[in-house]
Amino acid sequence: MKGYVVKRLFYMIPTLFGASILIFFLYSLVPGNFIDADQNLTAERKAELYELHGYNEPVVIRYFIWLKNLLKGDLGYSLQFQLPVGEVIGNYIWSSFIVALASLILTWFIAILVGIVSAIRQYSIWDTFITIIVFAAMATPSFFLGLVIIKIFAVDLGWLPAGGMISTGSNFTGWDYVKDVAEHMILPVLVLTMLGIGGLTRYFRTNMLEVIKQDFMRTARAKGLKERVVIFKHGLRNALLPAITLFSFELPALFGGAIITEQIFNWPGIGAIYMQAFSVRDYPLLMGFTMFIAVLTVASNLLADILYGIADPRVRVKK
Amino acid sequence: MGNAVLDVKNLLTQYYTGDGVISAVNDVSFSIPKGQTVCLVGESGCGKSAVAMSIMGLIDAGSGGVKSGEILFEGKDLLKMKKHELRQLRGNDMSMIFQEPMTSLNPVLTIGGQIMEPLMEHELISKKEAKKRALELIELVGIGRAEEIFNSYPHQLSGGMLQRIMIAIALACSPNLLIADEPTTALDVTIQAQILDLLRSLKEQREMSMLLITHDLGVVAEVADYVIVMYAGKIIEEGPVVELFKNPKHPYTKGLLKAKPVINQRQEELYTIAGQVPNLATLTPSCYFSERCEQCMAVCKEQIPEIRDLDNGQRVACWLYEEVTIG
Amino acid sequence: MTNETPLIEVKNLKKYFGEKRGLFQRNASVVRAVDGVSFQIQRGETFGLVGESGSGKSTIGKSILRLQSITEGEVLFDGENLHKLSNAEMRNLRPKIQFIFQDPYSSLNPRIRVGDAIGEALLDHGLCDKHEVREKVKEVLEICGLSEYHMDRYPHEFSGGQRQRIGIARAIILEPDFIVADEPVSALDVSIQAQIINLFSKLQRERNITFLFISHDLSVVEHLCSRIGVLYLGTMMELGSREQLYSNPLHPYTKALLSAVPIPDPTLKRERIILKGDIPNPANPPSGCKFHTRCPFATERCKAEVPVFKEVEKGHFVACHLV
Amino acid sequence: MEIKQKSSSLWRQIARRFLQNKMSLIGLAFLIFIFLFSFIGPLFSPYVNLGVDPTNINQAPSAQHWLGTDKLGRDVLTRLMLAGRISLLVGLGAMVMSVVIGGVLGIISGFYRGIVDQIIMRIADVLMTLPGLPLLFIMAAILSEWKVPTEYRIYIVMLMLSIVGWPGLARLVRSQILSLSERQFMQATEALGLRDGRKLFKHLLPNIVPLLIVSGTLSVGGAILSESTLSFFGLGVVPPDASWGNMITSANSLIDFQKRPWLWVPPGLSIFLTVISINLLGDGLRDAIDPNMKRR
Amino acid sequence: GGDDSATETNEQNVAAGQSQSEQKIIVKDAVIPAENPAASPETAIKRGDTVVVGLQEPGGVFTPYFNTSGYDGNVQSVMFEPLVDINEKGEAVAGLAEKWDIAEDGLVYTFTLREGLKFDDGTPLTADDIEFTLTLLHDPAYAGSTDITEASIVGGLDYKNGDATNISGIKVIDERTIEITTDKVSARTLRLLGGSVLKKDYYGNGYVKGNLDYLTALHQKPIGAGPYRFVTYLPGQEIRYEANEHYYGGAPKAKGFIYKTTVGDAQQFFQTGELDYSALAANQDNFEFLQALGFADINIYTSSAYGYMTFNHEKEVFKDPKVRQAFILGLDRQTIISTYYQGFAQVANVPVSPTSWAYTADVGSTAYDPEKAKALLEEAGWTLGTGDIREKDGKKLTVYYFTTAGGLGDTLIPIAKENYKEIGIDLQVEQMDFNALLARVDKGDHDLASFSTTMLPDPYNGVEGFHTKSTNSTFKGYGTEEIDQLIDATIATNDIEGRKAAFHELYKALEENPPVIYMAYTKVLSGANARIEGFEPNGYRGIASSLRNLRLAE
Ligand SMILES: Nc1ncnc2c1ncn2[C@@H]1O[C@H](COP(=O)(O)OP(=O)(O)OP(=O)(O)O)[C@@H](O)[C@H]1O
Ligand SMILES: Nc1ncnc2c1ncn2[C@@H]1O[C@H](COP(=O)(O)OP(=O)(O)OP(=O)(O)O)[C@@H](O)[C@H]1O
Ligand SMILES: [Mg+2]
Ligand SMILES: [Mg+2]
Repeated sequence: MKGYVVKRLFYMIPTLFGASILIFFLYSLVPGNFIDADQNLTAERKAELYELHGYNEPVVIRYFIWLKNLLKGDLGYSLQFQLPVGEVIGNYIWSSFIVALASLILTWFIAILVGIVSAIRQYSIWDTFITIIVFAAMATPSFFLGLVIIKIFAVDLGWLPAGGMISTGSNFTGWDYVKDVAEHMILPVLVLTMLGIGGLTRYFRTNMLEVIKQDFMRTARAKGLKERVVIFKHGLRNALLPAITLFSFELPALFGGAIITEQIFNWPGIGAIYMQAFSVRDYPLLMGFTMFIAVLTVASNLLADILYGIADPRVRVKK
Repeated sequence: MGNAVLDVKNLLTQYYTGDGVISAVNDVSFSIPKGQTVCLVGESGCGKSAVAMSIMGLIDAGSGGVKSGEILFEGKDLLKMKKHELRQLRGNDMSMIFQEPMTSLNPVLTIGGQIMEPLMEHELISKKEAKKRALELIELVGIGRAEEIFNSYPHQLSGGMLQRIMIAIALACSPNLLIADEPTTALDVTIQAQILDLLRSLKEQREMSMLLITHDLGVVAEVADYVIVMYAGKIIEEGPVVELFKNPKHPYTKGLLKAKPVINQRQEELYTIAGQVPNLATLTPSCYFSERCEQCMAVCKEQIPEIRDLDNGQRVACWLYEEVTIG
Repeated sequence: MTNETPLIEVKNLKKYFGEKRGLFQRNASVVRAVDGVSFQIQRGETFGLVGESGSGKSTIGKSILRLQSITEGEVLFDGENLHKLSNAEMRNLRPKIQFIFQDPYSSLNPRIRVGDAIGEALLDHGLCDKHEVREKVKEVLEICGLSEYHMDRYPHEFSGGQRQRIGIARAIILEPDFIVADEPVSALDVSIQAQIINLFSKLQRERNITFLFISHDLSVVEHLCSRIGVLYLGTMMELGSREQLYSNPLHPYTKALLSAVPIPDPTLKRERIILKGDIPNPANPPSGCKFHTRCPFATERCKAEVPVFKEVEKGHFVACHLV
Repeated sequence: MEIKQKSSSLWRQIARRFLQNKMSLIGLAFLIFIFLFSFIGPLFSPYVNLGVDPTNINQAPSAQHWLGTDKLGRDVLTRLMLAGRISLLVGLGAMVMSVVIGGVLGIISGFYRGIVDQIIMRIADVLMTLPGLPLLFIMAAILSEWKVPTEYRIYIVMLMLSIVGWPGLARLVRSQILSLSERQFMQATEALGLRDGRKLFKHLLPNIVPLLIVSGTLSVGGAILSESTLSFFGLGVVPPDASWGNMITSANSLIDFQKRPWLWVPPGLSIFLTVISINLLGDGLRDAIDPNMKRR
Repeated sequence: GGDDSATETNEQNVAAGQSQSEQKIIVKDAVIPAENPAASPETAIKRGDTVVVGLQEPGGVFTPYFNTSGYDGNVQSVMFEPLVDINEKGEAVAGLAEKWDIAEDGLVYTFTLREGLKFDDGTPLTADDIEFTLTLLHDPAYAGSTDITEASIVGGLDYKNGDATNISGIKVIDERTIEITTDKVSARTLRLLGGSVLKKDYYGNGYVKGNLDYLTALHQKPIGAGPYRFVTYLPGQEIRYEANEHYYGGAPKAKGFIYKTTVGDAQQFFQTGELDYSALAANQDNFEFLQALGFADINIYTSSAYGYMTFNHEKEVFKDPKVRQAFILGLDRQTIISTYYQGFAQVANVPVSPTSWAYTADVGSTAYDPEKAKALLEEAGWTLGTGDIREKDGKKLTVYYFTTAGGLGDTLIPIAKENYKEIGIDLQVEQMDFNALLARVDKGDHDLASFSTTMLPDPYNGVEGFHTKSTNSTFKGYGTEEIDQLIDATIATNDIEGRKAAFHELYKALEENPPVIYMAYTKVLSGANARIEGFEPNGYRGIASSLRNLRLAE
């Protein structure tokens, strides 16, 4: 096991190396760049700036410079923000994270419950109802869902703020601050949850449908366990195995930001910033952030494999 | 029988198959007196497990269910019971050992956890206490290195070990009624003897009643008080063990006893009952054994024989004996 | 014993379980499921393997057929080391060597109808035409006491005994040369059991099939097997012909086993040798003779010294200090 | 014999079970309807070749325009039908592609393990490190630079959607396969010496079909919608062609939401009903192949 | 005097709403006071004298001349006032500089600062600060987007490229006076010189020629001399300011000012009172929306930018002005514009907005004349071929049109396709994001491409790209010596009347030899919560010039 983990950690190196190549060269293929984006620049000025930013070097050389800096832990310098990329990411990522985390918890909680209930009551009214809701949410583009939610809860009912992270101009501290942020979080979290819940619910439902027919569920019932325990301990434990993989997809997403939702709710998150960086071609920021997510992705895939080996005793990690 | 722990009356249990509905248990009635062991024997696929499952109320509604009849456990009809009442009985007052231990244990939970569950559920004891009891139980069913077994997963154990784990789980809460569906098939004879001794002592000390399903006539002879022989979903013969073994009435029962190889009496060819079990989905009103019966008569192919009492406490459903009594 | 090469030769087979798994179970102990077992099976004979539950019988069976990797030792099939064959070679050999699983239910794919499950290997090895398969499957099913209408059902729709017969049907339909039958009749009522046993005998007679027959039912073993090995805690304790073993058991464990066989006669009560003492731990087996903790005749020597597996008469081996 | 032969065919058995399921028949019927609606429907519309009509913009549904007109005075019903062609092809195409690619790679990777697994999974890792949207963005931008004709581009986009989509499903499938491979019935297939192909497709595949169905159904909706996201960045369907996604997207203000429901309700409903009928169909299929399902 | 025209426009709007088929109606610039100021949401009222305005997320570089994002420019404009400001007609007016003189020869500029000017930290603002600012912009390490060399200050290049330790053309006369000598007459110089002023002993503290890295530490700690002082920046959320009591005009009455980050549509925030001011996409829907709110002071004004579709002049097809003219005449711009903007834009005829002093309605046509277009194409040798597409020398008249997604394009594309098809042109459309568009136009992949200018402080900015010397790749291949001369003439003097004439002459020449298809002059629709008075946005400076007047309504 330990050997396996070490080996996999070792494999991360070529994987990330491959990712860095792919990321760098893909971005370098994107038409447009930061300097050209400023239409007011004169050609001389552009030429000067090209020189200043090192854009005149061949791509390969630039890649190695970038890689060298990466290895030193330096993600680069954002053209747009005139700050180190790490700092820019740090400025926005945590607000993305709290929303993502809240909606992750909510999504999983609801999806598990709903998935299970609709599996054990397959084809009941409840199951049908849930199915319809799930697919309705799924058939709605996120921006549209966001607009509708804002319209209902912020504009018409006026219950909650329409966007932002804190009340404009407020100087809350301590609990008041937490409360204020929490209030602003509700709608984006709601939207993210609604968007995420559909798929997950379906997965849990199928997994559960597979599991409840198994003999060991019968044994659990024969022990006189409460139905709740039968379902949640015996059923869910097995149904959750495939979910480990699903869960590993969430980890990078926690830090990835939600582009459209953040834009609609004016949430100061990395997703919106990422999009903005894209629109001005702030490549150092784009690449740095993508690389950061790449590391998370690879790490969480590794984690998923390890966890899977632990959670399913039948799957031994083979050498 | 006033002191019957279990009283099954006219049980009809059906399964849905691709060919249609089959009556796996067809109008079966019997009872188990307190402290007695009733053995259920019969052809493979004749509905023994179905009887057990019906009593436990564990047939998945999607694949079939009890259609009619009564199952009185300590006087109360299990079929009319509320879910939570039944639940409190299961694993506690009555428990079951399943036939296939491999698939009956949860693959992702440890053995120990699975043994502890009924203890914590019904005896309301602490986790620590439950663990102690679980370790005892593992020892009790004859597996060494209890501590290690406690922490292992089902796939790490041999078939016989799993079967004993199933036994341990069923015995955990000292049930009044134990339904054991072929509990010793995977056990070597010494351990089998040990387990049977254990069951016998429970029966004697705590007046535990037992419904034992087995095909091992040796086991039947050793532990049963009363034997029921089933064929194609119906009871064809029953009676106290001594009588039945000494003087089997039904041709099928006779065949069974003949077919058993016995040590030190080796023959080149074992006796078999010729023919096949009829398709349960396409039964006609007849004696279901008639096709294979060496003493088949015309009436056997036209009418279902009723089960009736013989004077020595035996009961049999066979036209041979109808005639005798009529005549 | 003849001079020709035995069909199966197992040499010093070892299979240890419990390579460290789980991040936190660092020091999980190693279970020596099979600990240096050697025996031979001649062509056309039925070799019986009996022994305590958990003593490694299934493990030996699976190891012989390379359904598991082994820790040490050799398994020769017709002189060829099975564990050294390439995957393709092994696959070609498979139809000739079959396994009947102890646990039939879990060895059947829940989503494959049993008719297909039984017939597929025929198709896959090109042993049969597509349209003939159904006929053949039907035939085999009937031999095993099942009928054609069972073909289109799924495994969960069967009773325990029926599933066991499906497992048997699946193995014999390939007409193999060698079958490892791991408790093939344990869940069968006696009449069907008799049918199956007769079937095995017939197959052996007519097609000279070789069996490794693992069972607890000593009466069945006596009936079917010409030579028998007695296993205890991963080690062979006694090995001999049927007559030698049943009429002249030498090892105390064998004796205990034989005395424990239940007799189908409720009026008869018999003296049994009761095995007492601590049940040993295969991860940490007792020193000396592995059986000494439960042996009624154990001496100091048994605790200290591992008995050699010696031939006491022709073809009768035993590992016991007392003989 | 006739009858027996019939009942013996696995496919017939599945088909029979499937046909017994009313809900999935409804799903199937709706899908057929929506296909006819999209591919044949426009033939019956008087507005197919009519272009922009500035005198008629944003009209509410009426006798002439059953679903009203859009911001350029075009008939919404006709556009809905034409949009359906693209959205359905994109949705179903992406589903088939992603399920096939993801499923096959996942199965292979989980089954063969070792080096094959390592290679496939590391590729998956690398692909997964590229966040979907920008990757598509980049690739689409490149496509445009390569002057791929606009009308084909959407199908290439579809292809890209599934290229981006496979690692997720592949990992899911793989983990299921890993678990299944440890089950005894797979050991049994080994004992029988079955060919890998049979092990993979006859034994493992049926056990992951439910997963594939869920993932497939989800990906239809996902693809139809993300197609509109691509259009949002100008990489999907190019005006005046329409897709359901971009029909909704073009009604992207609160005012349209409130005042002009005919702009977004029809495409929204179309996506919804398509996705849900595919799901019903999938459920029916799942149940039909599920040996445990025997509702009468 | 906005009030009179307001009622008038109001009626116009109603009319526009009623008959959309009547296409020529164009909404006039107007200020329409709120009908029901009391309807203002509580959120807004509770905020008291703090004003909140929406802004896209800035880049966080708040030092003038160093920002890369236009939004940073907005952030700066609150706390930095330029020496020379622009009014709503695009004319130069006094900012920090009370007045300026341009010598007869047009080469020497003398700026006189207002009396008692102070930075917002209370320290005096002097001519030294201006000198420092201009010097800094000449620094070889300066990487911002301002190209000060266009001002041609004497000695500037020596400083930038040579060893000079100062710029000889800049002379501080006294605390309030600075004299700058240039070596080229240009009407643009005034704006280049008259920008924001950086405080020397803050931004220049530690300055060594050739190294500006130290400045990054100051980007988020600006010190300016505008009406508001920077307080704090919460990335992604807001930028807070407070009234600057050192401001020469006195601290604004509204004590607090906040730029709140909003992305895209900000309607909902304005509606819920979270914003006090918001500019919306100008169209009838949004106008009605603002009106319905009741509490919005609506301001409609015309942007100084104009939209256009450029030709790829390097392509053989467009070498012939007749073809270009045909493309213009063959496109029903009026329908496109009125369908999309619903009266909130007008078809452009010259490369300058009607708000500018340089605008003229007499030049250029907005007509749609497909017949004439056909004739012109025939004349140019493009004759109808198979499939109703014109051909010349076996080449089909298929043109690739690049545009960004969304916005006007969605309306333009279908109509343009139809229009061009009618005159025998096959229009192929490709959408892409703006940056990709720029890059590909730069490469010359396009035939036609849509653009809009940024705000044009000077009409020269609207035509400079047409110059053959211009390196703006959008117009690569365009231009003649004659047009170059005409363009040069527009900045050859500082006299407005003279320049006007020069522009009109240029515009005429451009009509004959069109560089682009002018599309539209768009309006900006803005709403201000009636609780705040003083917002007077214009097409040149947005709200920046009016910030000093913000106050709570009584
Ligand atoms: N889930 C099911 N669906 C359909 N038929 C079933 C199902 N379970 C069992 N059967 C059928 O019901 C009959 C009775 O099965 P049961 O398991 O009770 O047999 P049994 O007497 O226990 O046999 P065995 O000794 O082999 O275990 C058999 O013919 C079997 O095929
Ligand atoms: N996968 C495994 N991991 C760890 N231990 C195992 C595993 N499989 C078997 N064992 C251990 O190996 C020993 C032998 O098991 P095996 O299944 O061979 O016994 P057996 O002789 O077939 O017993 P039975 O008669 O009960 O089937 C047991 O102690 C068991 O716990
Ligand atoms: Mg059974
Ligand atoms: Mg075994």
